[in-house]
Amino acid sequence: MEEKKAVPSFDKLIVASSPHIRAAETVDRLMWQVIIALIPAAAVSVYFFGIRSLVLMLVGVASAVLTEALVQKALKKEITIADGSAALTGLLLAFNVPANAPWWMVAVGAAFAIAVVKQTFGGLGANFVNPALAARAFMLAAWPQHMTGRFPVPLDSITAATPLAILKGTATGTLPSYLDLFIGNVGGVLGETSALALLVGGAYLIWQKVIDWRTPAGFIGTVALLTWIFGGKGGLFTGDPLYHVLAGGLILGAFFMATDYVTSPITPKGRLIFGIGCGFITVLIRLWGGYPEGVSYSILLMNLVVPFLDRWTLPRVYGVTRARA
Amino acid sequence: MELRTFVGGVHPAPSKERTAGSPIQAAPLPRRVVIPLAQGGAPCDPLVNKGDAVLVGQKIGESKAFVSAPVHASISGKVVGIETCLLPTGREAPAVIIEGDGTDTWIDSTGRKLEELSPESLKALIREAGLVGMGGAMFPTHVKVSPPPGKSFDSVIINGAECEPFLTCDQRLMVEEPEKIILGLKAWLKVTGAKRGYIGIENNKPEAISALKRAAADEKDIEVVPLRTKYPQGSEKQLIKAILGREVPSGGLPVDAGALVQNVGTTYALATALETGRPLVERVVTVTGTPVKNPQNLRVRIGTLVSDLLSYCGVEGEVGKIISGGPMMGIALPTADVPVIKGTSGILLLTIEEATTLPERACIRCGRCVDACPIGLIPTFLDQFCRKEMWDLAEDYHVQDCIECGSCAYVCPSKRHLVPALRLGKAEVLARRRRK
Amino acid sequence: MEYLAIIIGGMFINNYIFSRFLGLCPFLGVSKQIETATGMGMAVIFVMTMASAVTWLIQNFILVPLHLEYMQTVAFILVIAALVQFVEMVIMKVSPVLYQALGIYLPLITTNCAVLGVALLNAMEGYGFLQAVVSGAANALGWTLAILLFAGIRERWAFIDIPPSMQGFPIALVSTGLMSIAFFGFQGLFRGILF
Amino acid sequence: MNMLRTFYNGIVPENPTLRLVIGMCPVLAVTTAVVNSVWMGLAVIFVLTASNILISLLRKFIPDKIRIPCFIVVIATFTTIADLVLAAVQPDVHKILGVFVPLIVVNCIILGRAEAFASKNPVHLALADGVGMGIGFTLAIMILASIREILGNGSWFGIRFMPAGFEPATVMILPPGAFVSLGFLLGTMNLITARLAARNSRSTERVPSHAADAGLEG
Repeated sequence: MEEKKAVPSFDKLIVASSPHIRAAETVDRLMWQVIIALIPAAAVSVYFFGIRSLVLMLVGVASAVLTEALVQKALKKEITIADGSAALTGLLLAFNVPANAPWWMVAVGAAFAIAVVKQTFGGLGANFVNPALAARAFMLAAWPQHMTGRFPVPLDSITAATPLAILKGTATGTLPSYLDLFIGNVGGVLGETSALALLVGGAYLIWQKVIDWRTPAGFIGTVALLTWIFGGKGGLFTGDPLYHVLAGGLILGAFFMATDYVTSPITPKGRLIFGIGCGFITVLIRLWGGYPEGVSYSILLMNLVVPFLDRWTLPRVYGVTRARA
Repeated sequence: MELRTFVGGVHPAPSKERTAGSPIQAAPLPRRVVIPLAQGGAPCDPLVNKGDAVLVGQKIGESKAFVSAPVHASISGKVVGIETCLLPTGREAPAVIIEGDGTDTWIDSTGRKLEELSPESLKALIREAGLVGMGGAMFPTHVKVSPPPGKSFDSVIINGAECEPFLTCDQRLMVEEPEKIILGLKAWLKVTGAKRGYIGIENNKPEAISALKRAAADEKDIEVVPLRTKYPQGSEKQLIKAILGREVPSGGLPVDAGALVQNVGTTYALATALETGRPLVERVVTVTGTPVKNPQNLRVRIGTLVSDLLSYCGVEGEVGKIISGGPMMGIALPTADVPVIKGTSGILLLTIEEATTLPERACIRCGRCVDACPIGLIPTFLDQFCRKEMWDLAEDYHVQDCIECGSCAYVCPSKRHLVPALRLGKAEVLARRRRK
Repeated sequence: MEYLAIIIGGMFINNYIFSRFLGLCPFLGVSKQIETATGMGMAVIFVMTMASAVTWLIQNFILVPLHLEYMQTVAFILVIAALVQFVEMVIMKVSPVLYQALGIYLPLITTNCAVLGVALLNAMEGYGFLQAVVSGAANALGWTLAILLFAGIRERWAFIDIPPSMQGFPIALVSTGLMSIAFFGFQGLFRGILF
Repeated sequence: MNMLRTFYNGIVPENPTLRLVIGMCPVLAVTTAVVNSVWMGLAVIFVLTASNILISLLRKFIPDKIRIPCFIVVIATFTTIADLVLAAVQPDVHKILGVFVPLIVVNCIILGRAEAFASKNPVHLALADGVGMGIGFTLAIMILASIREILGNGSWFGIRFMPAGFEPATVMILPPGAFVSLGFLLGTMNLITARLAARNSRSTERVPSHAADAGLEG
């Protein structure tokens, strides 16, 4: 070989295991993607319910982020509020309260979600139930007067029963039209009313491959099927599946809550079954349960089954023919 | 038509554009080579002593063990020592060090016609030529083509997938030497008695596909199979699944699926040995990466130091990693003072920024590793089990079937170091099985 | 329909763990692995069903006719203790493997307050024989469901970074609390139809 | 080993509820209001002390092989007495406590003390142990009941004292509130113990008995 040229510096060589290249995806990016996908629904909520809605969202996010920072500081852990996961929990929690909810309740709920449901178990990735939903159920049991009954009506200062409560017969009122349900011109909690805005966000997440389509498809499909079969007053197959899909928190839950990575199955088949299970329990509660809406409880209950779904839906291993233990 | 492929896998950026179009050039003859005596199977005993004069192609190391391939001098000159050296695999082994005389004098050799050779003499020729798997594994080829009793090959697959990003050495060989690849494949068919030959090539290498299709136009037993571009398409198990639709049983060998998979470089080396009678003393190496000034595919004598290659190609700026092989499964070298060996398909340099990884975070159970695993494992569970040394659970979840392809770690948004954990668990489980 | 009400009520709505606080000690103690939890669940189903039947007979054929209702607690606990002894012997004979797995937990069923609890509650509700047996089985199934779900969740604890002071009982209780919040979803189920 | 020390042992060092973490069912079930917890505590103190005394007295006469059934008969007898007395004196509380009064018979604290202490020690110590453990239990459930009643009902011993703006969190007197607040109460105990241990590390090192893991507790 020819005379050696100036040998470049090789004194900073990193010796690490393969693979030596990594995809650009990070936890932070994923979380912020979900927050971005929630912006249309948040905007619609502010439009329909006014500045009050924005205040509650900010309170939820601030409380969640602050709680995360304080707990991590107290536990002498690295403070990871920049990853967006606490902010996402706070936002989703605010989406689950009506516009006339007191701000302190949202603050306490967000703190509960982060401190009790998430950080007690070790932080991101360790909790077994969805923090926002567990906190919602906590608020519902703690202050039912603020979480049920008559909710503010969009662009108005009066309150009314939610469509699902009317549908169930536990409250009286006129059912809004499909169009109003679709664009969100109905009473309800902040984030759930506009099916359109939520579908835009959900489609964005599926397009960006942030969430698996199986969970929402299984969830919404099961609700549609079962409410069509059992939801009608005039016998089997007289239900109104479209109304059941558009009303209540189904679309919010199916796209943004049931798809929470940490608390849903890790296998594709498991996620489909998870969605179907959520749909089944939702219909059970909506038609025969003690509440007009069952989406959040259905997801919480299915969260408990996740370890088993993971076990039972292991993919087939290449070259292995016998069933796995 | 739907392109054939396998389940799972990932799509890293191919990053091949800097060398894909550059024809193979001969690297300058090295003045000094370091030829490790262990390059495939059991280590060889040296056949030369310090001070001996050697010619190119002269056998300098051999072992009595069946699972071992001989090594040959890659330059002519004088043996100046037999010393322990560091291999690109990270292990240390004794090596014959030769100072070149600059004359490049070869041993006498004559080519053979494939038709004249019986399968047995072909197998002997393969062994004498020192052929090993040149994709990186370096398993002695004469062993690989000898099926265990009661088993046989019905198909031979040439692995032209070259799914590792950056590497283009196989691609260039297929484009430039398609006839020799076909000759090599016919030799594989003859030595194994297999009926069908396939050449699997990812469809992002249309030049290679058309070149080989042309060369194989008259061969009715040989089929060129375009494959979907997806990593790790070039893994033996995934290639067999994609082309033959069969699976290698867990814990088994490709022969259990009736298939022999051969690397393009090995096939080319076999054709060379047939035509010229010369053993394996050089190979094509892709030298590339952002810090490399003139990235190219080089025909390199075995034993050439990586530092010499890098001086030849030129390096700019600070280097963060020197990788022997591709970025997905290659090995990061602690120094550039290691020789190119028979399994070195590429030398990839990364800048400090490229080589610096984000800190590891807790698993968020996103399931991307599950979707990516071409074997159907749950890498993140295995990662947890192996880190907690729960070997029974790791075995129940089939850690021993991991092919260490790195797809899981590539996609992980938490940047978890899945491969070392799984590699450890795999070694532990296999060791425990042997003890039983 | 009344049996369906007992079953759904016992398994989901008034689950012994999540809303009645019965049988917590084995719930917390034997839930480290799904396999042992399954064994314990089976044992509890068997014992609670048997105990419901036997204590109903004692209550209605001995205590009530003899006006010895105040002896209920004493009589029930002795019967249950004897029954558990018997079950232990049977399991030892039939499945040494299961016996190995449950080990010292079997005798504990005596002091599992879910067993005595179901006997006392059956008597309090004034159930008939079949109702009592169904109630015993349904509540035991609900208890088993709870411990299985808990065991599944618990297996993940080996891999997560729980703050030191929360490890052990504290995290177990917080988890159970969150599970019971989820089980609120069953409240009011089939009201007006079954109940 | 004197009476005072035995008595104190049950209240702090080996508090059955907060340190040994045994007999959890009534702890969670009856702590919806402080009043209920006090009556439950009194019932347990009575049964525990009385059975401790009787078992200590009879310890030389009870055959070893059938000692557990004998203990159970003794405990069941006193439990029945407590049940009947409470029903007569406080019928409302008796109704709220419900099945948990007769269930004292299977409470591990009682049987555990009978087996571990009363059957091996003289009467005066058994008495001190019974009262100490009973008060330890009562104090523990009163603490828990106080947390739950104040947060869940805004009152203490039924007296509403929180400011008018405070809206009680009903969930605290429901089952989830019981589990979560006891979990955090135990966690706080662990934290305090660990802090104290760190401070007195050169003297005695006392490891919290339940810090390691949730093991077998009857």
